[in-house]
Amino acid sequence: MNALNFALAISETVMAIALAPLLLGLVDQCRAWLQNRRGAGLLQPYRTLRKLLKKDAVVAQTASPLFRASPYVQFGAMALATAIIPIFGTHSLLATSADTIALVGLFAIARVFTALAAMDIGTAFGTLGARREMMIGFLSEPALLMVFFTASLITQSTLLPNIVITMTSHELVIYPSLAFAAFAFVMVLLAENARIPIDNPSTHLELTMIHEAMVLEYSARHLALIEWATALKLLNFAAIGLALFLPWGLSAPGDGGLAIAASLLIALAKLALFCAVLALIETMSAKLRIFRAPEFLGTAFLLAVLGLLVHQLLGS
Amino acid sequence: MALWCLLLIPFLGALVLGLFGARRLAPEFNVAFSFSTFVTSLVLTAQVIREGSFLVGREQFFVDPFNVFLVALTAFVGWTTSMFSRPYMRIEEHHGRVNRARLRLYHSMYQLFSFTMLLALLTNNLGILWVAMEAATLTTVLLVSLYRTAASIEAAWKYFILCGVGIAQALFGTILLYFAAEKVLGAEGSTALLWTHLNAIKGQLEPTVLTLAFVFLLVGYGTKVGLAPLHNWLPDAHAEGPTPISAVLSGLLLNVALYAVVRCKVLVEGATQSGLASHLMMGFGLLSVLLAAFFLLRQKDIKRLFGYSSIEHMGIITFAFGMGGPVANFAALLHMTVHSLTKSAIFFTVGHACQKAGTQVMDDIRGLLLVSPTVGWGLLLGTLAILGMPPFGVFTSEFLVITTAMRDQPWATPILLLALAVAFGAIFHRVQSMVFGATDLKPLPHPPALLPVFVHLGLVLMLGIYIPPTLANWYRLAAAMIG
Amino acid sequence: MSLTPLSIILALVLAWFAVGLLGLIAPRNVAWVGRTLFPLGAAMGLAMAVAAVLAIFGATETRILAIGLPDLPMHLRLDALSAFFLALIGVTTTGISLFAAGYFRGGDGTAPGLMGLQYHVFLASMAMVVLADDAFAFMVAWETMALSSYFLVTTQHRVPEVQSAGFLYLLLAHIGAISLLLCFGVLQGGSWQFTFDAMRAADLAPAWASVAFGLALFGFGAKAGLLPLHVWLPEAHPAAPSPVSALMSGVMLKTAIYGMVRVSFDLLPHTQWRWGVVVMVVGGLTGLFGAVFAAVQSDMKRLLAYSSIENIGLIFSGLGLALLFRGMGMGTLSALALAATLYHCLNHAQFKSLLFLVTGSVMHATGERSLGKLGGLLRHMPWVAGMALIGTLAMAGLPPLNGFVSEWLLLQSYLLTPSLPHTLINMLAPLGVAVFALTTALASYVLVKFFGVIFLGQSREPTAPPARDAGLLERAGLIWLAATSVLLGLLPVLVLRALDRVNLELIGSSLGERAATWWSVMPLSSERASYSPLALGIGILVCVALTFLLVRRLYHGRIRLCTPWGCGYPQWTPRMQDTAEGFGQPIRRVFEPFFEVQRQTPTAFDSAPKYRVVVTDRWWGLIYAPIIRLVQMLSRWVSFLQQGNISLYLLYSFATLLTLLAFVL
Amino acid sequence: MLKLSLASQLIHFGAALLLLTAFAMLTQRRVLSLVNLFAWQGLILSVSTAVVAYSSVQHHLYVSAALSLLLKVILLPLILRRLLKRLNVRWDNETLLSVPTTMLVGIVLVVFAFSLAQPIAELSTSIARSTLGIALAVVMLSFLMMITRRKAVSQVIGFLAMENGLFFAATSATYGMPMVVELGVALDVLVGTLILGVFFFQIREQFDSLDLQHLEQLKED
Repeated sequence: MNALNFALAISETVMAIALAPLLLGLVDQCRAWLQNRRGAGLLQPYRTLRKLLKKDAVVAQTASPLFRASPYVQFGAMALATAIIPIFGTHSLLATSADTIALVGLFAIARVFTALAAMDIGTAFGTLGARREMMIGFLSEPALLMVFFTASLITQSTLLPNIVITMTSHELVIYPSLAFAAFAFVMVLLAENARIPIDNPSTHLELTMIHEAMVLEYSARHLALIEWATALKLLNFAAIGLALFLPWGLSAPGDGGLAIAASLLIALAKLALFCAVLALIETMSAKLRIFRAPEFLGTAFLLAVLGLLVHQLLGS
Repeated sequence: MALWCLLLIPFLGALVLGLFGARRLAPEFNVAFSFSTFVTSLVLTAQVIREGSFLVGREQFFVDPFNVFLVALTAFVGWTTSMFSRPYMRIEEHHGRVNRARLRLYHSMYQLFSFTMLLALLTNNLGILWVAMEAATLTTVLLVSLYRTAASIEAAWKYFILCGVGIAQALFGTILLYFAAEKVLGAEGSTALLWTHLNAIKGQLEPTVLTLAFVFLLVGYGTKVGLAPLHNWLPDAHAEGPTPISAVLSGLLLNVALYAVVRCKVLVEGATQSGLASHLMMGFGLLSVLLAAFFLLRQKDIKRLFGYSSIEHMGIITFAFGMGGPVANFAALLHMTVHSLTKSAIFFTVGHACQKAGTQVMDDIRGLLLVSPTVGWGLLLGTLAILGMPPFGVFTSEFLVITTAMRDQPWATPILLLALAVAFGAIFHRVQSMVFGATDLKPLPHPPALLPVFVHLGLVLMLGIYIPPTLANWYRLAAAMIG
Repeated sequence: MSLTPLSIILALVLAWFAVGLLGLIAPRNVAWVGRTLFPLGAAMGLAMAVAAVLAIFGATETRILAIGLPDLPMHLRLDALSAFFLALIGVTTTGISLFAAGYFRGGDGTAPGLMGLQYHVFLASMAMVVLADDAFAFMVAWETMALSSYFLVTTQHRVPEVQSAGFLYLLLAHIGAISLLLCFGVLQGGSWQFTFDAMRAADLAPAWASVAFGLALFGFGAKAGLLPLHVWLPEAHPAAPSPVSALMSGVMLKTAIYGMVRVSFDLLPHTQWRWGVVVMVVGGLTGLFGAVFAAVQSDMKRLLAYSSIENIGLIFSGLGLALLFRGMGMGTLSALALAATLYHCLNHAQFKSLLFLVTGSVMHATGERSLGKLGGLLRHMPWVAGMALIGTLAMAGLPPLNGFVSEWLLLQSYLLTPSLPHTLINMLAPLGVAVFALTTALASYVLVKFFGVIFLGQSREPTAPPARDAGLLERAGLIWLAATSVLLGLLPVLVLRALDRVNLELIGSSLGERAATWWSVMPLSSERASYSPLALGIGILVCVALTFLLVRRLYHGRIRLCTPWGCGYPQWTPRMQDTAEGFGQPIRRVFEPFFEVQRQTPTAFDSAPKYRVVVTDRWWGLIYAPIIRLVQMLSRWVSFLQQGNISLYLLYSFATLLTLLAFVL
Repeated sequence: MLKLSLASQLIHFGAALLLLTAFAMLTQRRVLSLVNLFAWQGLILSVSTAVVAYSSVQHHLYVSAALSLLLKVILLPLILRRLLKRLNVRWDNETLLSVPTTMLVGIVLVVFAFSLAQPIAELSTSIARSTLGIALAVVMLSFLMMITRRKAVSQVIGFLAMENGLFFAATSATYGMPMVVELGVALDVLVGTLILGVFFFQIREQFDSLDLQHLEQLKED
């Protein structure tokens, strides 16, 4: 039983890591369809990764070991987060060693290392990117925490599997506080994953870029890791969102093979739906000026806090 | 016997130095006389500790723990000040501020001043007490005007007139006291002014008369203590006289004047039982503390600054004596001791600092720590001590005063603490900028005597963390005596 | 005298004194003072930590010394709370003293020997503060601590700013002390015994208890740097030599926390929940304020000073929570909040000292404190940078380091507030947790700025000679503190077991043995929340290592070095990197109303364009300036009394006489 | 009402004269006349002391009377006159308050002093008991004079007049203080006057005049 669970957890994580770029490809493809373009195909991210992994790396002379280590840390942190978050089942091995707060901490590790690496070379763009990333971070991080707390207050736990189990175990109740939290979460998700309206992952427009500015100096394997970590991050956020707000269909430890297969399919469907919605949002909104970003995130933060307050006021 | 010697030595000293004070070795003689006075006072103290209070000279002189403690303190500070004054006055002579003839006057008056203070402390006769206080004023007037500059003459004039008038009120008070006592004791044998007798029959004295008498006595001796608003002579006299004199004025004369007030308070409170005297003292004390604190903020002259600080501390002591009771009196006596020691130590350092800088204006004094670490550290530590920073003894007594005030007079506590905070800011800001910083001052022609400074501060430090049981018992006895 | 922990600790305190005095033998001899005495002091610190840890698990000890007031000899008491703080002092000072051994050199400031005396008196007085068991002993130790640290702050007294910083510090410390004195006066509650035992026994009316609590909050808040009494902190910390800043920020501020805990949990047995609300609100605001201000600083030590204010805010908000729970009679929850608070004290002591020491090394290497002139030191000072990175990550609250553990515990306690039976608090708690979260997030912003601007990028002053890495002793100090930061993060069980003793003593309830195992922390129940730092740490390491190995296997390209690309801009100088001001700019814009900003922007036609921005604290103008004006006005009025006219003076005497006569008539 | 003895009538008469001189001093602007008034005051004091001594058979009061005669009628006026001559002081040209105002204030003070002394005088056994109020009034008037005068010399005369008032109080309320005290007081007064005399010269040397307005440099600003 335990061995099975172990295998299941490992395979879930490995699968998620492998599938993450596909998610990115799907979003891009959906966007292209929505914009009446043909698009580069679902597998474009994999092609990009293969290309990058083939190339010789170019590293600035002024780079320090931190610069080179950072992509590994980013990827490692994201992969670990994937291992913690329930993708299609709540059988994560590390679930009890890191709760939602630690998850936020993990994301923060990735962010801090990205920002530090960006500052390492000492170019104007690198520091600019780092500054903007941290600006996003200092608002989105507490907002994310607040979202988690709303769920935690409802379920009396900060452990993601327990949240999911509690949410699904009783019959459908509409939590007004969760509605606020969901709104806030979507906004945080957009900001954290460098999507429109905060950032545009597909351009290098110097004055508006955030995430791209930080990785300007990276190439080849380092860049590949970073891109992959980005994809993983999107997957992680999607999985978190789905676990919090659409927790149904996740398999529990001890479920039979059929149930697991079903939950896998349900999870894939939910992720596809997520991609479509994300593409829709991105297509329908315009990019904000960089200094509107704090307002956007501030709104997200306040919404999340309101969610908490609403929970306190109305009770569960 | 020790008592006679105690009075005789400074008197003789005044005579001898009056004749030979212009000689080169006069400062050393001054030290020698002061030292023998101190030794004698120790003998007397030992005698009191051994035998308890006693009367001498047809009851005209009286020694009890209260005054013998002040006698010892006075003799000690008198001695250390004379040690300080030795190089200090030499440097003043070197700078041409005084000549030999003035030095003779200085030394002679210094001893005479000691004599008058000791007389005031030791006498049992309230009339003699008055005479001695007046005489102390007269001798110090001459000392304050020693430099014969416009400012020093002005200061001395104000000192003389204000204290003279003030003390005249005290005489009226004494007359009223005599008047009341004479009705009980009779005029024969002239015992009606002897404190011991008065104290014995204080319950029978006429309350109305004593109340009136106390008003006059308080205003009179209070002027000399420097209680606001009677204090106006004090900063001037402290600022313009030679620094050793500022040191003894602050450290000793104010104490002696306060001693007179307290002696009278004991009688009056005994007679009236109304607490009026206590309340008056508390009121004056608080007012002095408060006013002095705000005055401190505007000072430019360093000696004036510490003059006001003396007003503040006299206010605290007066307040404490006003509250009365074993703890408050204990605290007041302790505060008298530590204030005398600390303030005179400060004046010692201030004196040398001013000599180095050639000015008393604080804005022109900088970087004492660099030019002379001992002076700088002495001033800095002394200031911190006087501001009531632990582990120095001033904190100990202030702690006792404040905690007692919280119990007995809670309304007064915030005022007291506010004043202490303001005073802290005012004084420390000034002193810090004098002690710190860079400077181009030069060393002095004679090596300064800073041993007294550190001896005083060491004693104050000791009193801050450990009061020897003997001393504590002694204070307790005196405190009980004051009631 | 048997060899109890208390006697060992007392002996160590005396030994610190002695070490300090020994420095006066040859005050200018760096080898003697630095290489001999300071390491000796460090060893004593370690010994103290060991003795204190033993004492936490031992019985409470009391002793009466033969010094002090005649009626109130100094009482000492070593219980779990004081032992915990002694351990904190011991552990932290070990690192700081080691560093200081290499740091202090001859120079134009105070002689090293004298500084050694002040330093060790400072240490000894902090230990005595924690041991004191009566008001007098406490006040003496407390003020001695203020005084000795004041002297240490003003070491470089030739600099005018240092003077004013020192003055402000001592003034506020003194005002705080006055408030504490008043507080003790209220606490004794009519017994007029000033021992803490009497205060514990005193039965105060609730209103008086609140007054005492308010006074304590003011007094200890002034020392800790609570809003709005924080003004001295950003001045004094930069002025002091770095080991001293480390000591003040890392250790001395904690004595204020100790005092607060002692008064509010021990001396005031009947907690009122309203106190908790007040403390929580003040703490939360302080935290946010500190973080926001830290983000816009351009002096590295000021930045850290504001960050200390931030952490103090967090600690106080946790303390508020603990009081709140206690006031509501929820022992276990209160125990959790208190444990989290004290844990954060310990953590903050480690990483903040570490970072202050780092600034010391940086200043020694470059002579610069301004972030605008630093940069790229990672290449020249790998050791310092490495340790700084650990400190930075710890303070930014990243798992699995120590900052995260205590913040995690604090957040867990916040999540328990819905169980409180009070609507207002239930509404306040979400706001509290929001502010808390925002503050911690801002902290990572601040620390990215701190580390990035100093150690990463290129030197912003390219002409400066290359910096040298820290010496051996300095390195040892840094490593010690970094190691404690990591250990405290990975093995919270060590601390939580000790803190449970404190909880039992102060609150009467505890988290229990099950709350923390070697493997993981489960403060209340394993369903509710758990965190396993070891697992997470190993997980991160494994993931990163696996990634590394896999990429190595998959990847076949080589590495080429070239000039940075920078979007292909042809002209590129290190001065084009973000400055500290630039990095703080988003925060400045977002939190505009917090600041008073003076900006000097160039126009397009300036021949020598200059951009300058000065950010100042509004509190000064709001509170301090009016007070100063009021006092000055009063003193001006008072000085009208003294016009130099003798007739007037006589009139005063006369009027006094007549008034008094009329009064008694 | 009790019929007063001759002695007591005499003393009352002296007291009234004393009060009169005090008022006269308050209004007098010429410094030399002030000295004369002071001498007269001393004489009255000395005579009334002698009367008290005679009527109460207190022999030591004769000594007091003689002492005050010597000191206050002969020695001090002599010294003062000499000083004035040497210093060339004539007029105390301005007072702070106008003379009528000063008088008014003086009258108020007298009323105050009387009412203050009333309860005490009741207790007195001395034949001169009702004069205590007058003594207090003299003290207060002298105080007022010191406040209103601008010249150093007149201030000193005010001081000495105050001393007279005190002396009178001592003899009227009781039969004089113990001898040793009286001697001490007299010595102090004498030495004080001498020192003040020295001061006059120093002040003149420094400021070229005896105006007190020069002595207003030490103050807070």
